[in-house]
Amino acid sequence: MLRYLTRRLGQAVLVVAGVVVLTFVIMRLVPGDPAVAYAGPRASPAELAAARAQFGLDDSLPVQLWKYVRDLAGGNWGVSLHTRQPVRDDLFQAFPASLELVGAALIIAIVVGIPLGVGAARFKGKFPDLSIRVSSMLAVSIPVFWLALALQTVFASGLGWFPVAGEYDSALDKTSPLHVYTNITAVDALITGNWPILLSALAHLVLPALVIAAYPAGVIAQMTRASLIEESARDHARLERALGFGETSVLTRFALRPALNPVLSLIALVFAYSIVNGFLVEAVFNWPGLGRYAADSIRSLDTPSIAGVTLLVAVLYVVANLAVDLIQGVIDPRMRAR
Amino acid sequence: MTVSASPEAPPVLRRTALRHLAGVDRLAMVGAVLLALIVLAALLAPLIAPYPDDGGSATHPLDALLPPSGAHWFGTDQVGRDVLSRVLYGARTSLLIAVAVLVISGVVGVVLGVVAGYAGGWVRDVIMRVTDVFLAFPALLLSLALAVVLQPSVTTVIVSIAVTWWPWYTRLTASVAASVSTRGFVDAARCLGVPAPVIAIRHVLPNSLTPVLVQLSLDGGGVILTAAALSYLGLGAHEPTSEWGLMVQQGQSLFTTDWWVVTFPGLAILVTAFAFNVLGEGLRARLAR
Amino acid sequence: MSEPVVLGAEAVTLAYGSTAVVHDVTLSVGEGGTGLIGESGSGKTTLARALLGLLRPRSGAVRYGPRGSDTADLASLDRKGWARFRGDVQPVFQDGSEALDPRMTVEASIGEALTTHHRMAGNARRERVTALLEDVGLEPALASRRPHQMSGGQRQRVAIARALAVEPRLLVLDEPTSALDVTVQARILDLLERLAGEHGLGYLLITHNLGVVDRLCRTSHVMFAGRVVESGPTTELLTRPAHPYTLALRDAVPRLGGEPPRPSGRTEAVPAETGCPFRLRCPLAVDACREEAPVARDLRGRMVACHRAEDVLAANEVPHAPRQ
Amino acid sequence: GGGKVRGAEDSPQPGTSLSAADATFTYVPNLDVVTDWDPASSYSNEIIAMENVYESLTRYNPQTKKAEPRLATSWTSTPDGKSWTFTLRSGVKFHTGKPLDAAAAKAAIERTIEVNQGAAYIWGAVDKIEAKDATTLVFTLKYPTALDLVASAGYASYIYDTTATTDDLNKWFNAGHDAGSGPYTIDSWQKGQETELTLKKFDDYWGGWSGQHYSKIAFRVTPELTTAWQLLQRGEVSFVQRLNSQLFAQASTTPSVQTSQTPSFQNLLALFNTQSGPLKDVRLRQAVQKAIDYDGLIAAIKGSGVAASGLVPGGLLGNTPGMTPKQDLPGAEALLKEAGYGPGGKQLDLTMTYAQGDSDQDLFVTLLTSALDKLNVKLTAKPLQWTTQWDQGKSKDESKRQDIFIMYWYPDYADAYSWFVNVFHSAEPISFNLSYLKDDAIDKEIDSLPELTAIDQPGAEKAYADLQNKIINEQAAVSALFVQNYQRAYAKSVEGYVDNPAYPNVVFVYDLKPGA
Amino acid sequence: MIKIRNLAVRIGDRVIASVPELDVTAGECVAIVGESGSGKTTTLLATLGLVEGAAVTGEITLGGVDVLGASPAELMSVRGSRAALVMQSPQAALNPTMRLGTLMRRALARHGVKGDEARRKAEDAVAAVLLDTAILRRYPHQVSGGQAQRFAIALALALGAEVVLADEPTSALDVTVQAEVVAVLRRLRDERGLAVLFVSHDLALVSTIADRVVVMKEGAVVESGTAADVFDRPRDAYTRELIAAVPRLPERPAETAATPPGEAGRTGEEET
Ligand SMILES: Nc1ncnc2c1ncn2[C@@H]1O[C@H](COP(=O)(O)OP(=O)(O)OP(=O)(O)O)[C@@H](O)[C@H]1O
Ligand SMILES: Nc1ncnc2c1ncn2[C@@H]1O[C@H](COP(=O)(O)OP(=O)(O)OP(=O)(O)O)[C@@H](O)[C@H]1O
Ligand SMILES: [Mg+2]
Ligand SMILES: [Mg+2]
Repeated sequence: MLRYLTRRLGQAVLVVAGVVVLTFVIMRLVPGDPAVAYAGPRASPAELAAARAQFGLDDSLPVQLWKYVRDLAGGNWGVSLHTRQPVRDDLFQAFPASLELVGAALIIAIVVGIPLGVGAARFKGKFPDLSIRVSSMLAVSIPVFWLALALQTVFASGLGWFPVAGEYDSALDKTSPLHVYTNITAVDALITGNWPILLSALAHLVLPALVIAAYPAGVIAQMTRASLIEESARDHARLERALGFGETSVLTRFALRPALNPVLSLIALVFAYSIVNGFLVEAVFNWPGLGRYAADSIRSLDTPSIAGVTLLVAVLYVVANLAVDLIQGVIDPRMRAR
Repeated sequence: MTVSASPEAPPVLRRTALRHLAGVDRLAMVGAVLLALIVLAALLAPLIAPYPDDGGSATHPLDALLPPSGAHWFGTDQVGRDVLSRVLYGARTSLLIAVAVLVISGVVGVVLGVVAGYAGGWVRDVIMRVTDVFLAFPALLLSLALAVVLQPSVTTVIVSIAVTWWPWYTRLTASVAASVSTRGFVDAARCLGVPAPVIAIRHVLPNSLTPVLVQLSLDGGGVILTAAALSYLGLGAHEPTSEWGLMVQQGQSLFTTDWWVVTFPGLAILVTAFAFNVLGEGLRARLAR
Repeated sequence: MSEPVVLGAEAVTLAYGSTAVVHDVTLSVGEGGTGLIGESGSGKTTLARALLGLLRPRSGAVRYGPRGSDTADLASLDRKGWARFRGDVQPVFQDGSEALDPRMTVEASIGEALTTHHRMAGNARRERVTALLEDVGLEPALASRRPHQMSGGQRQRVAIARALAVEPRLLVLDEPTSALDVTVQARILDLLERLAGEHGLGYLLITHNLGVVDRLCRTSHVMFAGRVVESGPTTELLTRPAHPYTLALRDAVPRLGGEPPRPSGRTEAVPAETGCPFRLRCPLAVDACREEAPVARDLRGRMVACHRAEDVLAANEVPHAPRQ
Repeated sequence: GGGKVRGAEDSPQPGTSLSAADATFTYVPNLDVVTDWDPASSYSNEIIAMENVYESLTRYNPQTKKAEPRLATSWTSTPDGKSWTFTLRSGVKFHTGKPLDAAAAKAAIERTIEVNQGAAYIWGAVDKIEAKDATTLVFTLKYPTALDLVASAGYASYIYDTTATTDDLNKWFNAGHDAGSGPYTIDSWQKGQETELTLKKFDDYWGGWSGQHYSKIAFRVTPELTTAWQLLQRGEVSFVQRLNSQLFAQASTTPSVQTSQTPSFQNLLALFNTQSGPLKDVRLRQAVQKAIDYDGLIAAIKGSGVAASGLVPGGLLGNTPGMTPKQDLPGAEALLKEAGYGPGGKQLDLTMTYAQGDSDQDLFVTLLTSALDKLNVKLTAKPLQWTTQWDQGKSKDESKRQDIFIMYWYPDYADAYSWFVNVFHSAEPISFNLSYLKDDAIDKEIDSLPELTAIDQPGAEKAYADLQNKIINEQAAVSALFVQNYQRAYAKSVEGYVDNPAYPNVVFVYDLKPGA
Repeated sequence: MIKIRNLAVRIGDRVIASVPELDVTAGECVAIVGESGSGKTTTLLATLGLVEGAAVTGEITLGGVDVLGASPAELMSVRGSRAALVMQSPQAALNPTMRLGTLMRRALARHGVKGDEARRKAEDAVAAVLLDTAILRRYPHQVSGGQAQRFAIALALALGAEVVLADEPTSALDVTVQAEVVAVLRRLRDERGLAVLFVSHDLALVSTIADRVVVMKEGAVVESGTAADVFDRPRDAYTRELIAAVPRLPERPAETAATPPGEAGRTGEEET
């Protein structure tokens, strides 16, 4: 297990290094002179030169890359051109909200997707299976931005069940101020026992989280189903049936655990994917996350910010994968033996 | 003295993904039929679109935002174009993008994958690590970054999605090719003295293709969604090209007032992606058997 | 026929990744059949792959050449050398459906060998394919079939025909019949025996079926946990084993109408890491077996790696082996 | 305990409820509010907050078309228009607690002039400022100008406490501090948050808080128009800056919502690159001008704008009737043919930049690309954030500049001069003259405008007409596409709202009454 | 224990297994032999009511329960408690994510045995197949094939099964390990009267341990009878072919005199 882990860790580090290089390359491709953008339209030549020096644009490319890597490692992710704040601070500011949204979405997706997958596998070929397959495939096929508009129109402004937009009711800041630890509103409200804000945050979370959850719930259900069907056709499932266990027991108490492995890998994948999918949804729901920051960065050709967002999500992907490897080790003893 | 053939041939992988159609389930058939209809609609768009010019550069601002009616089944958009015609023409763009992305990334991915899988050793390690790096960028993210660098256009969409798409096929092909490479017939070919590149092309490649073909059909929906998302963000197709994502983006603020402008292109994306997904899933299930 | 050739392993150690699965094995294949037996996973296939030049030894060498001194290390062969080697040594693998490209017709599969080695094409090639198929007892009509359209026995015959197409001098047969039904097995073995005789081929026959080696091989090697533990004339080996593993193997094989096989000892143990790898299973193990790995030594016409080989031999002279 | 508390530091204790007097006015902008907090250089969207935090000497009244008292209670000028004396309101305090007197006002304006960014050019005529006494401020001008109008400008006209800090004032401002005298002061500012900014009442405001006023203003950034509309409909917000015409139509029939539509001083310009790229050829510029479907555009934007006649919107001196352009595709085709392009000729490739997220501009892009497509002209239109679009336009590398630049223009104070001096007067480096027009004769005529306006109105009128003919017809440097109508929607409970087009998008919240 | 009459398993119109008559009584060891695909496994699974995707007709009685007529609940209670299954590939037949003890505990609980009694039964059963109880704390990948097979038998014992249905229980094992598993089965048969119905294609093995033999070919029974009858007086041509194909070994010295090198195997040459 330890060796396996160190090897995976080594690979992860390599991938992150590659991600950094690739990000750097893309950044250099972006048209427009970041120094001009930063120094402002009326900058004097001297100010411009200073900006150029600050961005290290005078060095050769390898030197720039080296400095870039060094700065990243030192926690300096550059200064955003459009917010004029350090990119790292911007990301710290925006990321928790995105994490909150995607975290909630993934929880929904898992809580919904896995049981649906189990149900479909249980009734393979019958009506419940067919309807679950069709609906999960619809969930996977629906464009999120469109779903966001539809749900918002129907459930927020139409039926009025949920708030239209926002992260929580900011009027509550005055009546029950929130102490911030993690910057994730719902979590902070929960750990400080701030019920009004927690309720408000959860109510605001429902719709956007549902929208983002659609895709992962669909793929998780599909994968769970396929994996379970495969697992339940294995020899051990036959033995379990021969021991007198019913079909449902075989699926849920025996086959599910070994079947979860591919589902877990999938969750790591859809995690990063959902963050980016969230970019499309955050605008509709006014969610103050990475999505808006990324959109603004892209529309203002803000290279340091684009690089920062790209890097953050890519690193998250790598981390999520590592985490899944660990969980898989816990769930499946064969992994530990590797 | 001959040994008689066994009563039934063992279930081995057949030649192409298409052959799998014979055995896929009804749901997948629905997908195949839907997809065929969409392809047909795309091909025949100039003939079946009620206002073919509206699929291109015609505008009729005075007829803007007419609700669905006999004359305009799907209503008209902000500049008075027939939404049905644009949806039909949009199928061309979307399918063009899907096919181009899948072909480009499929070819690149499969070639690299076969090399990695068959060569093994450090060649495989290098290719797989590079692949991992690209995989770490969710398709939309890298496409976003790239689409900023390149001018927004259909070509940009194709290039930027393909850049993020190939690693999947490399990964898949590499693992299949690696396992194919350990199979007896590859060893046998090596023992016959067949040169390595010939083995890779003649034996490993054809035997590694089926899962990739299935994955390709499964991914058609993903490409269409990503392309739509890029266009939706203003980084993809642009006027006067008919593109579903672009149509949704432009009509977005009309969702509550003139629903048809957004709803029909959105449904078109949904149905097409659904068709791809259903078909691909059916093929995959068939392959797993 | 030209001068006889030998193919041999010299102190070969083989590994997958960092784990060695074959340790320091020496054996050679020449005229007549050579048997290689041993339990599943003991490294037989791995060794065969090394002998075929498909796997590079981690240490030691695979040597090949005319009988005598001027054999060459495979690692040092140039292109021409490889071509000659490939023309001389051909494999037949365990599973015919594995050994044939599922997408190729029989004609294409056999034809590939003909094209590669004899630059045959067109009609000449087709005729040769027909002849080869007849040679292995198949109807020429099968030429247009693909593997999945044939039975296991037919496939195995096609694989043999393909090997013969090269006109090799040595065959490496890795469990050529174990995937087949017993009735088919017998026919394939007959065929191999006949062909080897007709073409004057040397072969290495890998199997875990003692009956088969006994029938087809003059000398045999017994492997356990990646090591050759005993080698010598086959009949000698099977009638009077000198290694406890060979003995256990022989005694555990059920015989038609015979006694139920007797368990020999503690069978669940995995091979030992230190000392004699067999000692955890060995009913005769003594302290020495734990402390020191036995090296192969010559004992009454065979090589055996066991501290207690003499005792095994002695015990085996009487009807029932004593147990501890 | 522990943890940072979100929101303002002086929050009431948990559990206390809001009284009716604590009414909050929630403004929904569609872009981030603040990019620059420095009142000297601020020249962007933050005006919607700034005008409630800072005050200028005068304020323009669109009804009377005159400047009205604000910090200045009265003013006089000499007949030659070159000397202006303002009498300041006494007893006014900055939010810093210091008194606002003539010396402070002089210091503020002088700093703004010195910083010379944003709209600082408005003070271009000023030669000298003197603080005669605590309430008397005298300006000496280099040439005659309507300084009362200048002082009412939306940007660069703020009077602020230049002594607010001993450190770098600009840095201090941009950390989220203010030093204004207006009715509201910064409560909390969190860039990137949904509620980016909240303002709270300034207790010592000279106007007093005796009547009914909103005590807080929250700015809730909502990029999506439909989302904004739904928020308003649900009563969660008070005022939506921008809707599209469809939503506006829906709003005007929704009982819980009020609407207001006002013709603005803001028009949409398409600026053609006269210096580099294919449009260097005047025939091609004219062809593009003729390809634009002006009537179609007006129809498509459905009431959110009216046809433009020349560069100057109605209601301003310089507006010239009879200059409304018409689409002329055959004419465009003929011009293209002449230049070797058009159907059957070479394909002409043009690039265009415009502002992200403006549905009216989207419509224009759709119409123009479609029309040009028929003429074998391929237009690549790229939506960008304003600053990015602007930076590209200003690029020193001419090859990086666009062929067509789309932007709204409105005067910094109610005077047409701004269109000409900023947009069509040659300038180095490039600022807003994004058609890159460089014509000495035009420059000279523009330079004569302020004086003419101050002393010879008919002459000014003629000069404006002549200039517009030159710039639009002869040089084909620009097409004025339409004049915007401000379409606002706000909650029924908001009382007393009047749109003031001289201050685009600004709501003077102090003037409103929170209703039921 | 097992009584089969006129069993036919069909997929479409194809009969993949048909068995006119087959009985297994307590303490008896019955073997099904035949070529690959002849329907051996199918017959075995049909006995437990575990065939999927095929139509099963006829009459099967398992421990007194009519398998084809029983409700799912009845079937589930027969499985495990009266009849147990041992499968071909030892590790694959055990859930990879579960300790052997957990599987045992759950299986016992399924049939109503819990707590101390369950632990005692588990330990007894494990001991009865000559395994250390430590094995209960292992995962399948941590045990050898022979151990896994014996554990499968222990499962049957712990549940009190009277008959074990074994599908090529030793074909994946080394002959030395096979001997071990076979010995355990034989001992349990002798000591406890356990009935065994097993599938094999190793005729030699069958000949040494089976009381009765059923020979199948292409889905049909071609011959059945006592082991002695079938091996000594095969009536069917296919059976004869099977027997002839069994490779012969040089006999052990105790049984025959040493044969000269190279000649030993030729004694049993089949007639072709
Ligand atoms: N490609 C491989 N990578 C890693 N380990 C392998 C590989 N192939 C075989 N092994 C391991 O090497 C050892 C020897 O395997 P090998 O196939 O040579 O055994 P064998 O004697 O041929 O067995 P069998 O009788 O089952 O064919 C086994 O422990 C096996 O698990
Ligand atoms: N679920 C199924 N679907 C289709 N065909 C099946 C199914 N199960 C078994 N068969 C077919 O039924 C026949 C008998 O199969 P069975 O597994 O009983 O044979 P077997 O005698 O056990 O063979 P082996 O010795 O290879 O295990 C075979 O031809 C097999 O292909
Ligand atoms: Mg092997
Ligand atoms: Mg079977």
